[in-house]
Amino acid sequence: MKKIINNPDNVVEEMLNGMTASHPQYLTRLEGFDSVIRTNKKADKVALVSGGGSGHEPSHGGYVGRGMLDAAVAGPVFTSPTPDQVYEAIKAVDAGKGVLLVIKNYSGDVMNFEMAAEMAAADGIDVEKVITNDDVAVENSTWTIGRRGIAGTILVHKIAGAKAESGAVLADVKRIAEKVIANERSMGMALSPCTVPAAGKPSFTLAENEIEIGMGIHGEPGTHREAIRTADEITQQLVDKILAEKIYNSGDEVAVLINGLGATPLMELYVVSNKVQAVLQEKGLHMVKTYVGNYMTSLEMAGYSVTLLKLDDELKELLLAPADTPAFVQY
Amino acid sequence: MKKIINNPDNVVEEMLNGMTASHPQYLTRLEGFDSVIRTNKKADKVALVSGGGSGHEPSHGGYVGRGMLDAAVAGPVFTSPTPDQVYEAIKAVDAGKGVLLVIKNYSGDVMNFEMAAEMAAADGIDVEKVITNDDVAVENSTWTIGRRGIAGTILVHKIAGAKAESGAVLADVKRIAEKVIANERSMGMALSPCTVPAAGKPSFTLAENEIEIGMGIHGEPGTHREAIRTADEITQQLVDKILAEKIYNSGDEVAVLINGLGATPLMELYVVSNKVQAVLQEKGLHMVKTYVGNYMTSLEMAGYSVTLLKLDDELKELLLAPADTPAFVQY
Amino acid sequence: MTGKDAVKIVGQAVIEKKMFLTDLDQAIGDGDHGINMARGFESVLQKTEVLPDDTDISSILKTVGMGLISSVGGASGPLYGTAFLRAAGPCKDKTNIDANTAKAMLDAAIKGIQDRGKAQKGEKTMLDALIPASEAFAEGIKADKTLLECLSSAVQAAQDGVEYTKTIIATKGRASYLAERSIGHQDPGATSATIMLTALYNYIK
Amino acid sequence: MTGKDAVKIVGQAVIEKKMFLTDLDQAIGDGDHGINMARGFESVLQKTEVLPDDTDISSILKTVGMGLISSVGGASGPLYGTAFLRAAGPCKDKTNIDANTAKAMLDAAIKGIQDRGKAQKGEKTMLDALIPASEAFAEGIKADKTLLECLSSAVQAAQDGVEYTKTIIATKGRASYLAERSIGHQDPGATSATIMLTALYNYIK
Ligand SMILES: Nc1ncnc2c1ncn2[C@@H]1O[C@H](COP(=O)(O)OP(=O)(O)O)[C@@H](O)[C@H]1O
Ligand SMILES: Nc1ncnc2c1ncn2[C@@H]1O[C@H](COP(=O)(O)OP(=O)(O)O)[C@@H](O)[C@H]1O
Ligand SMILES: [Mg+2]
Ligand SMILES: [Mg+2]
Ligand SMILES: [Mg+2]
Ligand SMILES: [Mg+2]
Repeated sequence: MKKIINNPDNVVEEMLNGMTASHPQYLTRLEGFDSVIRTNKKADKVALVSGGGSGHEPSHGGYVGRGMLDAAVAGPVFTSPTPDQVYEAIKAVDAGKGVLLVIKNYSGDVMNFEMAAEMAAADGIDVEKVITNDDVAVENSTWTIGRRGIAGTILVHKIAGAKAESGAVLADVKRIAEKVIANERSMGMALSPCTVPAAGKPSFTLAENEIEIGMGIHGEPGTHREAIRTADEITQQLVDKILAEKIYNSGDEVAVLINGLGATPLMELYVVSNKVQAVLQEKGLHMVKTYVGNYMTSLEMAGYSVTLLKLDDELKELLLAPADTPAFVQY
Repeated sequence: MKKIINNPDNVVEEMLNGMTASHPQYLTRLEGFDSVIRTNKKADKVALVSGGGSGHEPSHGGYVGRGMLDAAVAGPVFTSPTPDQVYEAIKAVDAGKGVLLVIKNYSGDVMNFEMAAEMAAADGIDVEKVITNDDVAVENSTWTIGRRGIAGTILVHKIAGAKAESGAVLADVKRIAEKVIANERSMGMALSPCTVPAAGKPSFTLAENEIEIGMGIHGEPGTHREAIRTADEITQQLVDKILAEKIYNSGDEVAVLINGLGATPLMELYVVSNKVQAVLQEKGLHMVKTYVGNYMTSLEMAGYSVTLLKLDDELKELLLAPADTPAFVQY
Repeated sequence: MTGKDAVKIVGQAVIEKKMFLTDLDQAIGDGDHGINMARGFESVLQKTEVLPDDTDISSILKTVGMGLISSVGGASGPLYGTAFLRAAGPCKDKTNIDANTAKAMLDAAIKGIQDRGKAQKGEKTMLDALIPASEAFAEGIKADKTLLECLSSAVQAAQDGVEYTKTIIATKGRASYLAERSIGHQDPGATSATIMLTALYNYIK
Repeated sequence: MTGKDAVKIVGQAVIEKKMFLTDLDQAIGDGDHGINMARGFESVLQKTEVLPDDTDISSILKTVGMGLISSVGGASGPLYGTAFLRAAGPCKDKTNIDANTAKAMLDAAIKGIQDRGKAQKGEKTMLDALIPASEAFAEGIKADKTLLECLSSAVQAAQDGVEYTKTIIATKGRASYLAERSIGHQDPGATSATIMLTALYNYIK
């Protein structure tokens, strides 16, 4: 394991301190807890709280700021934070208008955040939750825990964040978040594994010509392996899987997120985006906005995911609304 | 070589198309040439043109937009673009107020951009150039070609771009750019090499416990190798080398850029930033603004550089001025 | 022989198996189960350490449960945390634990895990060690066996359960994303549950 | 034997050595020299291909120079491009090239490289092949040798020059960043220059 760290046990602590020291205008450490909260929080708005295991940076601390999150709770690498951590963050940012938890669909995240919600509710705080589950690699059948939440989570932060910033009530912010979740799907792949610092060795190994299709964001194996092919072929395969969900129709306006998993050169992400744009155009979709970059990473994993969000007027306006956070700034 | 590409020969072409297709609001391809130019260019301002070999994305196309560059010329991977490419970009964005070329100090870049400047000057276009040379890994002695230009180049784009946007004349924009160059220094390191697509194999190899100190941004070897140490120790070493330049004094205001080389998890960059902030604070410096992320990359190289820019009131105001480009947005 | 000591023995057994459990989780999960459980029990043992030696078992279990919940994270944190909290119920105000009480504690723990995680037997989780353990325990009681004998067959059943998890597809937890590819691998949580039961048995024995 | 053919032979020799030159550049540069030169000559050969067979050498050299400038990039593009453009000067309006003209062309090329790149002999660049080649050529002329004989000793001197680059520190180009670490490696540009001279010699021979 070759990493620029001091000690696997301190990596989250030092990262959080580095984030707040680097961006004091945006972020403040919640004293004594593994959360960053918005430095100049607007009073009198619904608060958005997200988080999960660390190792997905800039998720989620990078999205704390105007028009997105109010707090991000950071667990150990790839491990959901504990209920008390989430509970403290909820209490810290609730401004009396209630709190929406944005949870990625993993058993651990859901259970820990739910316990926190119960604790906060017992204090009389109005807490609602939404669970993102954009990853179509994983079937949403009744006998599994359903699709995973991956990069699409960022679009929930963006759009629900804009709604909250506009002064909407909790029920309305939740409705918008759920609308995003209902209208977005993602699919990813990996070229190489990643190494959890405390584990000290890669999560899996791939042969020189092998890629993992349906990769999640925790170094957990994907749905299957295959021989590497061209960027266009792989991308077509991912987009086809998304389009097979049949929620995108010719004439629809969509937002696209080409997400790097951490070690993918931006050059390659743009080669991918070039293909994605062509495929979607051919399907008659209108790309209102495309994001390309490392939004939801998996440490130093190489690979990418594609996320497609179908927009209506309401979602479009909120997507394009301004945001100002360390990792997501938009006029 | 495991890359998400179609064909090493087309990678720059497809990347440029991907960039413009993804960000049409910002970027337009200069028809028939390997440049992206600003989509809604403000008329009647000094134009900024930069560029160089590809593989440093988001440099430089990602910085084309309001308050930064007007055109970015993309050469083959790690190879300076040819004079005719630069010449066409100059012609395309000149608005009658002249053009400033921002060139990184490499023999190839300097020669090709200078030839282009000569061609444009012959057409009666007012062309000036500045050469960035922030990398203190390389001695600036009379018998070498001087220090290299690396991540500090972005701060030149930012600050000179803001000056140009304000309507300043060419001489003034050039003066500001040179002031940034005079007041900034960088130093980098690498954990792993990168592979130029057309070369097909890594630029060098490092043992499992080895790092390269004084790494540039082209996979060229650094100044020396040593055994890996903690993030704090490595960072201290890099910052010490920068501070040894003796241009930063207690009480100074500075901007900091912690730049990832492509495959470094943001988590690690924040661990680094945590240390950088502590070291600088101890030296009595005031961090006005810190940028952390992949600004000037070297394909999928793992590693980072630290850049320090000493600010005066003029530089500070321009640094903090708004910018709106695909890879750099600031209110 | 105190509750405090028992927890120490159990916790140390888990901590010792940190890398083994992590390796199992790398194969079909995200490679943190051992790290999570070790972090949790290190924190818990610090908390139980300072308790008086004669602290009653129910209180100790509550400390363990709360401690795990606030230090493990992931899926196993809420599950094991709830399990220990619930196990504290049946032994409340008891100074001596007989086979029936032990069985009730195990069942309360299982119920807690199911309330939180909504899993059944056969989904390749910790329940595939714990439910067979409880069933074996019940048979022991029916056959009038001692607490130690019951626990012995519970441990055996848990170990068999771990083996059984190798043969089935996961439908809960991260391993469920793997579908068929989870076959052939034993479940990390079933393994940690069995490590705990085994340690407890060895301690009492 | 036409100028067009000569360029073709020289260009093909460079293209053939693409990976070799790239490997040399990986050791002390950025690993693109062969890629750059091959891309350049592929583009140039397309341009010269369509020229009439009897195009004069000066015009062909201009086409090569412009072609390299607009397709190679990096340091070697402007340098070799300028070299070919300048070499076109002394042979202008000449139908037959004698030793003196050839020497003048070589010197014009060297002067062009120095005007652009400001390098001297001994800085571990292409000049460490070309300047010794010119010197050997001059001695050949002094000794009344034929063009072919002069070229032969020029090639030998260029090859020795490449060997010499292994022993010195680079002070121009990317390899200069390496300081002492550049010792032991031959310069890619000196190598490509020698490949071109050698191909030319073999063609004329
Ligand atoms: N719903 C569930 N019910 C019971 N046990 C579960 C459930 N989900 C996961 N587990 C158990 O948790 C273990 C994984 O724990 P751990 O790796 O610590 O958490 P995470 O999966 O969040 O990384 C699995 O091996 C499985 O035994
Ligand atoms: N100033 C210079 N004068 C002469 N030759 C030079 C100079 N700088 C570089 N070179 C030559 O260029 C070669 C490198 O060319 P190339 O790899 O194509 O360009 P780059 O260094 O831009 O990647 C070196 O091996 C050296 O021979
Ligand atoms: Mg986990
Ligand atoms: Mg080059
Ligand atoms: Mg796990
Ligand atoms: Mg080179």
